[in-house]
Amino acid sequence: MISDIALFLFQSIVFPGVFFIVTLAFGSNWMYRKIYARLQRRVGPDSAGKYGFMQGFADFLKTASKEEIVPRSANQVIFRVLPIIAPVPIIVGIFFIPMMGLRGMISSPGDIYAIVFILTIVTAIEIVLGWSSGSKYSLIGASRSGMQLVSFGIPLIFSMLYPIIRAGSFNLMDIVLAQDGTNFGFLPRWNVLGLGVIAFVLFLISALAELEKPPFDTPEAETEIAGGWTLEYSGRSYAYILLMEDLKMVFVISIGVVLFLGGPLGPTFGISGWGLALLYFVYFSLKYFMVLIILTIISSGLARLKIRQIVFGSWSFLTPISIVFIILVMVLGGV
Amino acid sequence: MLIIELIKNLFRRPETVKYPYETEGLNFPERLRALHIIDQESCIGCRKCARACPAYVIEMVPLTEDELEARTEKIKKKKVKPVIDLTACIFCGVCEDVCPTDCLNLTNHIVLPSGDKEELEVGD
Amino acid sequence: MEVVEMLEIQKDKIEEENKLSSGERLVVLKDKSCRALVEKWLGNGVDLHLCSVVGIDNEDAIQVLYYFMDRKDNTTVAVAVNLDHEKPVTDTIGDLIGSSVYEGEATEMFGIEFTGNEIARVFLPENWVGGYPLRKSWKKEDYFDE
Amino acid sequence: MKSITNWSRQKSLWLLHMNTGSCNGCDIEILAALTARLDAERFGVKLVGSPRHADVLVCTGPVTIKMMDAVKKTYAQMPEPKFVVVVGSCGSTGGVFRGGYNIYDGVEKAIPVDLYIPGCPPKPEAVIMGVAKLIEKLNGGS
Amino acid sequence: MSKRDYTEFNLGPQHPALKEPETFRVVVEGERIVKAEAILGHTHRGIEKVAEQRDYNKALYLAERICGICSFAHNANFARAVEFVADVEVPERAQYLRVLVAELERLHSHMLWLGVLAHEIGFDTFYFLVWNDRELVMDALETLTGNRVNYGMNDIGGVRADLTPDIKGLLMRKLDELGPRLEKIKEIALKNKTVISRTKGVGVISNELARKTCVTGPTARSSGINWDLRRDQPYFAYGDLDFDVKVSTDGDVYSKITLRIEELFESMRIIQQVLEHLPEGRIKTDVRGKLDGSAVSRIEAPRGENFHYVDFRNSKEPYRMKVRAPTYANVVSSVEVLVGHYISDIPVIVAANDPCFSCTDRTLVIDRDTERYQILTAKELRKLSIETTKEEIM
Repeated sequence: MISDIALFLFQSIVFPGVFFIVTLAFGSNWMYRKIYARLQRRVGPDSAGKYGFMQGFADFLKTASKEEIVPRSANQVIFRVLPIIAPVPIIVGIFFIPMMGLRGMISSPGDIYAIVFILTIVTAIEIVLGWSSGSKYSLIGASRSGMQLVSFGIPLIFSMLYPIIRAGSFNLMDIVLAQDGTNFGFLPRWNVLGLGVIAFVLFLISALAELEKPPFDTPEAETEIAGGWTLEYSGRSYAYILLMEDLKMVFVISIGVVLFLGGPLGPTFGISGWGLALLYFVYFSLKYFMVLIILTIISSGLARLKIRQIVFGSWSFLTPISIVFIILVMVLGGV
Repeated sequence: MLIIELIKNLFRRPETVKYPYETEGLNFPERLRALHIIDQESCIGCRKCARACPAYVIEMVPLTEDELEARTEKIKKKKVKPVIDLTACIFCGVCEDVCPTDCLNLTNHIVLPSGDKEELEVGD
Repeated sequence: MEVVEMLEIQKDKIEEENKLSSGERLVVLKDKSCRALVEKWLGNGVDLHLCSVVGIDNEDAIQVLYYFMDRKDNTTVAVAVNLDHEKPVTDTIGDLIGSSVYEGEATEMFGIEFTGNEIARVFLPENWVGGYPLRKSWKKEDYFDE
Repeated sequence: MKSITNWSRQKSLWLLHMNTGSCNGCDIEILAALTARLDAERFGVKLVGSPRHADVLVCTGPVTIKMMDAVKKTYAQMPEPKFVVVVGSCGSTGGVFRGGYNIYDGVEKAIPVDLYIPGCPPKPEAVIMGVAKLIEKLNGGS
Repeated sequence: MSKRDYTEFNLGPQHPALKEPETFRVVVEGERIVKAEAILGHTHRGIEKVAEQRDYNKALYLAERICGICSFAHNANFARAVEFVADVEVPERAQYLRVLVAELERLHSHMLWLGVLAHEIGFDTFYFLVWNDRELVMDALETLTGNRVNYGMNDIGGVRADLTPDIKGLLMRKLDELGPRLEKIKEIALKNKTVISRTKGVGVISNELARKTCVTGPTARSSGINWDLRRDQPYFAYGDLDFDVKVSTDGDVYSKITLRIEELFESMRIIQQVLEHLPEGRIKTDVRGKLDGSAVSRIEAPRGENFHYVDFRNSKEPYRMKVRAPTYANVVSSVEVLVGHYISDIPVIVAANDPCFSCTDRTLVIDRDTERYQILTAKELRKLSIETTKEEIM
């Protein structure tokens, strides 16, 4: 009993809990910036820690140690409190992701419901954060954030439907297990290999929009609205917002890995126990970084779209495509 | 295509030069107009540079007692010496052009930043 | 019709004619406005381009120098009007050709009033009290303590 | 704890670039210091858009009287600890425009300055040296 | 539509999209711009007044610092105006060298503009790639003139630095390297779908508006005005050189990108010709003493026509110096086309003209209280009763 509690505490706080997740978030931030720089023939951050690996941590710590300014025009309570709790839903969401084994830290028959709910809640938090700072730029940023949520909600959810239909379950473990084994003896039965590639592309586009990375960085567009909804935050609040954005990246990419790339699955070589967990984690991170690199290349190769173009494009292309696709999949009976 | 270019870039060596740790590949040409050197030994104190300076940053400072004593035969009549305020200098090189004894020169060493204006003076 | 030809026809309105050192004709009008001339030019379909409006404080008079170019036959001409030093007033040509901001600048720098042009400030603030700074008699001490 | 905070400050300098009436020369050289050739991001330097996020205010230009208020306002909006770096001669003393009555002869008349980067304009290498110097200054304890 | 649908806000004077302090006050309904106005004058340094107290040799360096991007254009233009007054013959070699530096400057300015535009539309990768290639031009300029930005190349009556064989070789090498890179830039900029979607049909300046507001340079050429001072009123050595002037009739931002990229290749051609046909001889004629007379000089700066008027009255100091920078002519048109576009388009349209406000704002300003600014266009805007911004953030 005691040891169970101890294990749970260890899991939730140290590994693969909050501490680890935050490290992963900072690592992803560093990785993103490094790849982004590399694509532009630059070196990228390399002074904080080995190869600049601690860059995300340094940014967080520095921002957190700064003075916090609350503008007079802001909604005092929300402005102070909400940023601090903003990262919490995403951390909870990441607990659902099976990284080390086939089962996440939290697992329920309706994992996907929770994940979609958390994705929506995060955007809602952004909108409230932007609105409560009481600046016009923030307000525009928040409204753009909302518009993106509305536009990309359907493609995102519909792209997630494909793995669900294939697995016949809303549970992430079932979805992962449905991707086990190989076709033709060598091709893994991941969702991305096959018809699911359409769903994967839809998911990547929606994921970029959710992450607010270019070309969908309109809510924070620096050259237009000077930082959007994050504009007024400083000090500790802004540090938490930075953390939230990094965590969001971990979360969204992890979902992609689990739903389309078979999560932690891979050749096991007959290893079991802790070794297997480690191996699973290695596979998971390899896939994770692959998706991260793909996302970075896409986002660095495109110019920022206008919010009108985003909404228009989403409703007239992505949404119909996703609907047709899902109907097709249902008719074919979850190929 | 940009995507191909980007993927190529991913595996290319970055073009970054890790200045100040390395300087290979950076351009510091001979003609670069940066830090001044004043050879006070051969300066005759003619004030030409001060008069020609478009930004009025060259101040002719009277020599101190010691410096007056230390004058050599060549600069016997010298009473003032140029002092350049680098914080206002526009590095146009006019002073170098007008100097009759070639004692004032602009080198290609960049002027190091400083938090102290006193440090950014040449000639003292 | 060419700009130059038009000038020849209107010879009676020209007070004196000089040349700038750079070779352009400098025409000083008898009138206190060049609006009629510009209207005539534009009415005859001249492809007119206004390069700039220069205000000059000539101690005894304020001169406004318009620098025109005809794109079609590549001629340039400077037209000047001499205005009263105390109360310089002339007509705007801003509605004919895009000179409003240049005129606005001349207004704030020299105090030239362009009738019909509402732009009175381009660079200086609206509550400016420092006089007309590009006039020769302008001294900083008259307006500011520092 | 204090040393970790100090370390993080050295490794993550976020700049807010502000043109206070300069000729653009210094501004493009600051941007050039961020591009591939020298890549100031190596030091964790990043250009940010909002004064609330910035650590360092990079000023260029002699502070025209119209910009005076904007400079002070921007500086006031930055959270502590904050630093001011002046790039170029105009910002340091007024440079070639010095004595002009329409300018304030340098940023120091408006806000306290921590570092001068002389040059007209300074080479991007000098801007990088300025960053290095600022990091050194932070290292010395603040 | 009730009044509360409107929001008014200021872009600038400190705004990440504008590297220079200038304010654009826009009124939006949702994200659509209803009214727009530019508030100029944040970078007035009083150069015209200051120049009246400096002799022409010193004012030359003042003119150079009107703008850091087109510094050579201002500097050479002032020198040319003074040379007219002094009535001196500038040696042919100096004329060619001036063309060389002017075209190198055009290369760097257009590439800078491309990068900045890419940054405005959130395409940072392209911005970094272009600016990386731009460093080649900067190296060439630095080696030739001794400085990266304010070259200090001109003197009244000639140029200060000669082209040695060493430097010529280096220039050749850099240009050879630049050629293929420009091709790559062209392909990326003109074929990227997102760039097209952000720039095509945006900010169309019609031919009528362009003629009415007297726009110049690439802005005019993109609106169908076939005018280039280099060809039509040749100065320096442009009369001897062979180059094309590109014209487009679309008037939108995309056509300006196309036009400027074409001009990059033309500049490369001109530079090659100059390097091949550079005549021997002196590089400077001395100008001394007092001058008398007035002159206008106009040259084609990267952004458009650059106008300098100087007036000497038996003195070394100019009695009156007037500068009309190209942006001053172009800014009115770009503000006028803002209406009807969206907030996201503001940086694109404003940047499309390659605005250089430090050129524009060179004249004098003294401002005791910055709370109120003068309105440039659309005076009826004031009638709109809009809640004023509580705290001007940016």
